[in-house]
Amino acid sequence: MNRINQKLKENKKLLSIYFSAGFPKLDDTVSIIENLEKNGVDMIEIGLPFSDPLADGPTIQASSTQALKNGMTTNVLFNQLKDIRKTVSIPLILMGYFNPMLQYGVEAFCKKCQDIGIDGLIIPDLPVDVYNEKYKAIFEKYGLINVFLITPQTSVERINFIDSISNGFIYMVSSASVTGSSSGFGEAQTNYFKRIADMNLKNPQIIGFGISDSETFKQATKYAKGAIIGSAFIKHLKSEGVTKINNFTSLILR
Amino acid sequence: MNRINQKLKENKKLLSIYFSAGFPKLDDTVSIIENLEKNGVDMIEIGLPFSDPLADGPTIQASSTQALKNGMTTNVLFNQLKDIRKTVSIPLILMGYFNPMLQYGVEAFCKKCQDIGIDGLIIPDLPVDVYNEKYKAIFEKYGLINVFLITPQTSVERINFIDSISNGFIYMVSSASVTGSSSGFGEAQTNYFKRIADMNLKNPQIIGFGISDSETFKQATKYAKGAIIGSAFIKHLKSEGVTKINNFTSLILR
Amino acid sequence: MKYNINNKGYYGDFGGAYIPEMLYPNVEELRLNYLKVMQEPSFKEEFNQLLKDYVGRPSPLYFAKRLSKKYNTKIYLKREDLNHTGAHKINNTIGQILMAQRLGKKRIIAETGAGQHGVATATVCALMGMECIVYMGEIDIARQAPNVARMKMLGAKVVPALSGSKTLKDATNEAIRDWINNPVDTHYIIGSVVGPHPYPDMVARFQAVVSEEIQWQLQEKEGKSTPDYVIACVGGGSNAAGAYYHYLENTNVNLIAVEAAGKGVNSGKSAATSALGKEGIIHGSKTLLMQTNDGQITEPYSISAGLDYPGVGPMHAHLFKTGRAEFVSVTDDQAMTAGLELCELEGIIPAIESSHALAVFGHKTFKPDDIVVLSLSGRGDKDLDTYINHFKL
Amino acid sequence: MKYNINNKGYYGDFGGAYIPEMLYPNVEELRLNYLKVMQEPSFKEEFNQLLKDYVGRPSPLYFAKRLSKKYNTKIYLKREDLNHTGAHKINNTIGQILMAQRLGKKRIIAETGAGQHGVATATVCALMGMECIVYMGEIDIARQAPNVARMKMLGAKVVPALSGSKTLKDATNEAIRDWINNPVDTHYIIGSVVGPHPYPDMVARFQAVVSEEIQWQLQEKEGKSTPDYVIACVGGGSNAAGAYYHYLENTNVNLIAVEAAGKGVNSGKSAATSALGKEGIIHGSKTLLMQTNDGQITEPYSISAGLDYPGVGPMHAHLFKTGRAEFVSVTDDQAMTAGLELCELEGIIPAIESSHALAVFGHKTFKPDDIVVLSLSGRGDKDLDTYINHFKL
Ligand SMILES: Cc1ncc(COP(=O)(O)O)c(C=O)c1O
Ligand SMILES: Cc1ncc(COP(=O)(O)O)c(C=O)c1O
Repeated sequence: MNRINQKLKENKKLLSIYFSAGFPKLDDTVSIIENLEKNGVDMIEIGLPFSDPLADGPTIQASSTQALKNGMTTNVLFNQLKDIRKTVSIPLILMGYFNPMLQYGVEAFCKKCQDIGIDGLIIPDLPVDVYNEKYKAIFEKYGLINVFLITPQTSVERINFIDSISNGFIYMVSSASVTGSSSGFGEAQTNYFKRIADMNLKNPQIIGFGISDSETFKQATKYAKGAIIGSAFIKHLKSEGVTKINNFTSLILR
Repeated sequence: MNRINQKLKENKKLLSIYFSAGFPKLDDTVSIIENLEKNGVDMIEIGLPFSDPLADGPTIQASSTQALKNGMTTNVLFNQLKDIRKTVSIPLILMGYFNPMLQYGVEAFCKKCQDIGIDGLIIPDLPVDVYNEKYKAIFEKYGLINVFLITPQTSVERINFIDSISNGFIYMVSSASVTGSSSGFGEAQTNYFKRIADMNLKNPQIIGFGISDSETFKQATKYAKGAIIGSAFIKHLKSEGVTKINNFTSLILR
Repeated sequence: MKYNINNKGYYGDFGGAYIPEMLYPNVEELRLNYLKVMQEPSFKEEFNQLLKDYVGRPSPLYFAKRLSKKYNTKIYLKREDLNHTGAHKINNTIGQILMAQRLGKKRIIAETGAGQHGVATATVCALMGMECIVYMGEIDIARQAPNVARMKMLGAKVVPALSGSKTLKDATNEAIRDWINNPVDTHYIIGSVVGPHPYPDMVARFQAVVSEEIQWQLQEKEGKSTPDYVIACVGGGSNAAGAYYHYLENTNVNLIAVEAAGKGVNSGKSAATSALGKEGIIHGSKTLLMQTNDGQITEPYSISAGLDYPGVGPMHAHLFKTGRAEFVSVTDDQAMTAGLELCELEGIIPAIESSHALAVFGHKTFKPDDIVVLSLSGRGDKDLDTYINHFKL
Repeated sequence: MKYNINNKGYYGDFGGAYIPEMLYPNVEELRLNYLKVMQEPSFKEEFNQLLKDYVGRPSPLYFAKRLSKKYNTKIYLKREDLNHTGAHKINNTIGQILMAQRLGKKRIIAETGAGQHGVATATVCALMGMECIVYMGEIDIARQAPNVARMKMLGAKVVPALSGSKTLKDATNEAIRDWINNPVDTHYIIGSVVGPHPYPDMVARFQAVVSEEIQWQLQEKEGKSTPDYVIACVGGGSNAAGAYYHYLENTNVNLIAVEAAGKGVNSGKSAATSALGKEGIIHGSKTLLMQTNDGQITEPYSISAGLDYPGVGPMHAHLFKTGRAEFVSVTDDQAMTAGLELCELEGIIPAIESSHALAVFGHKTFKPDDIVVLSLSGRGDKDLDTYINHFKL
């Protein structure tokens, strides 16, 4: 069973962390992952940096740009991760834009992920229908879970459809917004969280965008299986460096 | 008999000098006139300065502008000249653009000229036909000779017409050009001088534009009754002042 | 023909050709030929073809919905701003370059204020492969820099006029001086309905295409070819002459002429000729002009280079004296505000000249079903710096 | 329909909607409605009326006599430079603003490179009284200053894009981010035939008026509605799409697409997508783009802000791959020289984008009786400084 599905079965709220691979330093990737696991994080999204990350806010953009300047490429990342399963056992998800995967070759990319021990992919700009028609078979062949996003504007029919073709979790965007933009959740968002929770989807939901501290983490996980923190963690990495990850996670999980 | 006609009867080539009234100093007018007569000049064109002297070259323009700045107006000029006939007996011609005369009132202007003892007018932008229809009677009533211009481009018919309505001399523009622009006469110009001389007009011709020294004066007066110097004299006034007019005239008349 | 020119070249008391003899042959050649040439079928054909394919005529008659709503009347904008080079000036330069060719001229000179006429002249000279010299006041060179750049691109030589107020009047003086010095192969393309006869009439006839189009465009849109009002700014008066032309003798059509009041009609910094001017001679024509008691021409002022002129054409002097047109003065500030309003309501950036015409809506009330045609004589691209500085945008 | 879009939103292999879920509702709403809305009589009527009275269409098809003589062929210029705001871009923004109104949107965003699309968007927003935000690369803000001033005059907010190459690509990223953040009341007016389906098709249809007019204009002038060649520059590809549209399936008409080679195709400073690009995804569309082996989008370069884009629209990717269109690359220098030549021969200052298309005449020989239509996509007023500096005029 895929590590993601296993993790989702655990009877706890899940903390998932996103970071851009190759930031702050090119070779920080593995140590960040190991540190995150060590400090109680349940799942990790490893961002494959892209030159034109149009669904990302300024913090993630800047970290991607820095990572690319540092020399990050798809090959470099795969190389850094080649022994990751010797030390890390939590689910690892690669998150990135579709073009670099396309250039690598989608099948080659998926195969490589399987070889390394990647459990799933999040590709914001790969549309559900294209995936369904052209790539689903390949992803499944290599045991990869593809994670889809929903937003407050996603229609009920579409949520149901996405639920039907998902086999891991649904990435629930807290508000229709690029990452890192809101602070704290208002009534509109909690209503939306409730609305989705009440749909009793077959896939659990993990909420992302706008989770930055223990309070927003608690608010989100009141309704969902877990939550993903991205920008807030990258800001921490930027100011505190790789060695003090426990300072960050302990604040969230206290 | 008008002083101009009298002068034209003299058996000599005539030197006529133009200057802008009120330049270099506002009150130089009378002394310039007196000095010119004293130094053998035959006839004087007193320029009434105009703000937009479109038939004049840079030197005369600049002197007009300065004269206006100095405070020259039609009334000021008439005032300066009121006793001129007590000291000066050569023909005096007022030369100016039509608008200031129009504002003064053409008849009032002419009357004033007569009172002072002005003998004629040169108004470059008063067209022959308008003069003929509207103003001829007035000019004649006050005993003023109106002087018309011809240029190398003026047709034979028009020259004949101008000759027929003139009763003093014809102002023969050496080349179709604003004042002060050429230096020395070429073949085209001497051919033109000859051509006009051969027409045997009833009015004598006096050549203006481009006369600057004894050589050009001689060239011009070989074919015509006289010549007019403007820009060159104003340049002299500007650099040498009012008191050394003899230095200028002696160079021309030597 | 009460308001149009008579066969002696006068509009009532105004007009004529008060020119030095040096200009006589050229002006006379033009006077004798202009009507004949304009009536030649080959001239008409070439003129109309270029207006259509090169200039982009007909220029639209645009019903300005939001502006009309704001002022509770029916406002149509005659879009001369959409012409090639961005103003009505090109109608005239196309006509005159064809005229110059037929008269065998090889060299073209022009004066310009806003630079629109200079650009329009440089343009037709490039089109016909003729030499082009444009005189422009030093102050206007500075405040209409984009147009200076355009003239250079088009291969024209721009010569600064350094005398007097260093604006349009002085550029005109310089152009006339050039013509005097080059009497044989040069044609002077005057940019407005000013100068000696036959210029005012010739330019008005070339610009008359404007009201010719308004007639059929209004017929299409309103079922009648005559508006209640025609509004136009007046520098020399050519866009107004074009917009009025076919309505001159129809006194049911009210004509409104807008002059630049600068910092205020009585501020001493103004170019409101009808309010301040007297009869006199300027640039070869008997007309109204701003002058001292002594007959010296006054230095005008307007924020708009194209209206910064101390005279008006003789047609306009006549329209003023007879009361056929209503003359309105608009200050710099009023014009700028009206210009910005057009940007915001209609998405059209007008030339500051045209903004003066637009300011009439702030002055005068029209009836809800009045049909008001306004000559939008040019676009404001040349004026961006002036607008931006004025409003500190 | 070999060369037009299929019912899945693809031109051959290219197109589609590779967008994050956050954009799905807006894009899907548009996809479901755009054809229906465009076919509504009231939409058509309003669109056509505005194109005629506000934009000034039809734009002339001008036979360029002196240019034709120089290159010994028959050259017609399609004069999009004469449109209101000075380029073809307004055809599309008029269409999209009417679309946005019908979809109940209140707020408009746009990206711009040369600023022409930004100005065209600001213009229609002013016309309709809607809020307008334009994203523009910091470098483009500097090199297209007149257009920035115009947008301000028109009341738009210009937001600088500071990331990446600070040009059109990055402005597009920022606009998409804004749309993601404002999913309900905002319409994104994309300025070219790029972006997710249905944008490329919708924009092409709004621009198709260009070749629709060319057809009847050529019929009038040449007695046949098809030219031998249509030449257009390609940034995203909208002016080309418009000029090709009605000829796409008629292979007797040769299509020539001109890309910016910058300092040379292989200089590392270029925007010649077809020569350097590979298939991939940019701004929501599968197409050709300049990228590293790794799939990172390359920072393009061109002296022309409007062509300084690392991709082309999916239609053009398809025209390239199928060989339906011939793709030519033109360097900065070649374009600038061709632009100045048009000034000098025809009195028309072209946008530097359009100058790229004009440079084809220096590359390729046409037969004396070939009919060559060139899309003169815009005027060069925005580029005066660049020209003047380049030629040290
Ligand atoms: C746009 C525009 N409108 C009006 C004028 C004023 O000239 P006229 O009164 O001859 O129309 C100018 C002169 O340059 C101009 O450029
Ligand atoms: C005048 C002009 N032409 C061409 C272009 C390139 O765009 P497209 O390829 O979409 O026509 C631009 C873009 O700004 C432009 O302003």
